[in-house]
Amino acid sequence: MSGASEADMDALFAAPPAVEQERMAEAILFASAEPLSLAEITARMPMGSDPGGAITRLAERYAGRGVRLVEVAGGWAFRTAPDLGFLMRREAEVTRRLSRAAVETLAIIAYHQPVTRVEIEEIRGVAASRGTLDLLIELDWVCLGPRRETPGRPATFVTTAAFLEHFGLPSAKDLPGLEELKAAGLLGAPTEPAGQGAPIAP
Amino acid sequence: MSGASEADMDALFAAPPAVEQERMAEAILFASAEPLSLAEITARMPMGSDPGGAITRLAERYAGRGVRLVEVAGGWAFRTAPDLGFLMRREAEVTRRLSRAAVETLAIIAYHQPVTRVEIEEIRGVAASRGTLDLLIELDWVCLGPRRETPGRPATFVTTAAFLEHFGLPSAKDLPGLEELKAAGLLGAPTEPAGQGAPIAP
Amino acid sequence: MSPLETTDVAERPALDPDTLTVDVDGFEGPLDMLLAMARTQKVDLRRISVLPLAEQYLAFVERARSKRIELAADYLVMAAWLAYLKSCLLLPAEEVSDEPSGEDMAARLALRLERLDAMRRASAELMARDRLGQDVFARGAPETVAVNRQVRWRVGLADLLRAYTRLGSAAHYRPLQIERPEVYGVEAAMERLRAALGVRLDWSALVAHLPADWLAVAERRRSAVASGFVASLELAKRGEVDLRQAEAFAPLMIRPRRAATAESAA
Repeated sequence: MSGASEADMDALFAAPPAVEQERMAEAILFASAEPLSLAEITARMPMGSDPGGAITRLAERYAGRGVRLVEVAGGWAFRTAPDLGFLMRREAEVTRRLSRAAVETLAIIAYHQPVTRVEIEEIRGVAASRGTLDLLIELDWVCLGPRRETPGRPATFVTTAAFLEHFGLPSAKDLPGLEELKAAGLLGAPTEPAGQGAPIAP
Repeated sequence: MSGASEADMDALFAAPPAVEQERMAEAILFASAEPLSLAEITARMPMGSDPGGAITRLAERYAGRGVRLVEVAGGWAFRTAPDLGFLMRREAEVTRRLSRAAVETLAIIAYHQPVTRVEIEEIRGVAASRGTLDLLIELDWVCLGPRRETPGRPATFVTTAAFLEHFGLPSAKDLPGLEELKAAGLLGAPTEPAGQGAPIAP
Repeated sequence: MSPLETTDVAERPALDPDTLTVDVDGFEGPLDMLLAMARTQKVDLRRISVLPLAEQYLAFVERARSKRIELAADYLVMAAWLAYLKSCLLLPAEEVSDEPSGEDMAARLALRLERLDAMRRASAELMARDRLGQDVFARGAPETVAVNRQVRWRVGLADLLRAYTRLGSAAHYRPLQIERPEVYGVEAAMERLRAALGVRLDWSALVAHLPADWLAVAERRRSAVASGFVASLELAKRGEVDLRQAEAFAPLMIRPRRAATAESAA
């Protein structure tokens, strides 16, 4: 009697077969416009499921299709294949053209984060224009990070999840060429002892 | 001569292979916010394509999957398989923006805490709506502080630990100074100096 | 090409090394211009020769001056620094010096140019990525039926600060408090007089024993003098001090009573 009831319980909580899990992950991910983390997918699937395995199989299934499963901003999302972008572009919202200053500032924040305004100016060799950081914050690509624990405790800037999502990056560690730049010593701590290097900005 | 030129034209406008057409229809339907009629899909695909065939093959490919291609009132659309609808129901996070009144009230409490309701109204120049403070309390960003030891002993409001966590602040003392942010070009045009305009509170 | 393309490196302002005609407006500051000049050396930035670079820049500034073209201050600051660097590179290095050597400064400048160049290339690479809403697209019709609706409020520190500065007077606001005038207490004055007179025997002016920081400000002075006066009367009543005033409005003099006893005993 008690054995049968245990078997019933097992059946009740048994994870669905792998094929079914794949369908479930597919439905959950297809339904969302934003990337979903593995934890979020796990929370929505029946207990005992293996969402990691389901995602791997799904990504393989969609490889080369018009829609692909990609890892982005700390999660997974279905996205149209890049080579077909021209078909959808007519529906794309026209985005503001970013100034060179804005693009460079964004790159510096992305590669050096967390980075202070003074450090950004030091790298670019010009004073940060009013509005450049404001625009990047407005676009939700950049936000305030933790204060730097140095005299004056200056505010730092970091990139956001929306930045990763927009540029199709799984995480900030996946920025192109990050390792090479690090190896070349171009991303480390500020290289100039104060007052000894070339002038930074007026 | 004219035959060769015609062949060239044919090659130029040759429809992509069937597999490619299927990928295109897949991407177009995936990215569309509305169901698309056959005519609309045709208009988006390269000349000479056979969207009808592509859709038939797509519908077959998705049969039995977690997502299906279905014909609805307005045309064709991807839809989650009906048996997996229960998975969608938990997908439950919406992002909302706080009202201007709420953000301002929160800012005042953050910078002036502990602060009474009357003081908040004085700074904002309008009577606080009941819902605004209630919402901030419900969000657990604001709570009641010590009573002010003045006649009537009015209640004060202070920010909570959850507030610090949401805004990524180690403590309330870490709120950026206004001068500092102005210097960083973060706050746009300078505001008018205080105490020169019309009286605020009635 | 997406509609949001950024200025490509190739589109950057032209710089003719022979004529030194430079469109200053096209450059984002002196470092940017130095980088463009460094490129004309056609070598890896790692192997750049800083001395000819400094000379090229100084020649440009000289030329601009002769043509009466006004250069922004930061271009001139850079020129001054490069002139200094040049002198350090040309003069024999001092044996012992706390100053960084010309070679050190040149190496740091080269590193800065390399770093700026690296960030230029990184930003171009970033912008060339397949971007959401331009090259790749998300599901157009999300099917999320929210039942257990969890609201995530989209508000950040920047929103908070913007809101705060919108409130023009907020930064200067102080809660209304009825300010009590500052009062120097009679008790405090008595303590102070007792302590001061404990080491004296002769007559002295009462005000001389009152705290200087209270006498400095008008309102505080009034309170200190009044309390000092009341305290002196109280001490006189208790038989601890003698008071004396030569005439109306003359300074009130005070001495300890034991001085009087000593005097009469003598």
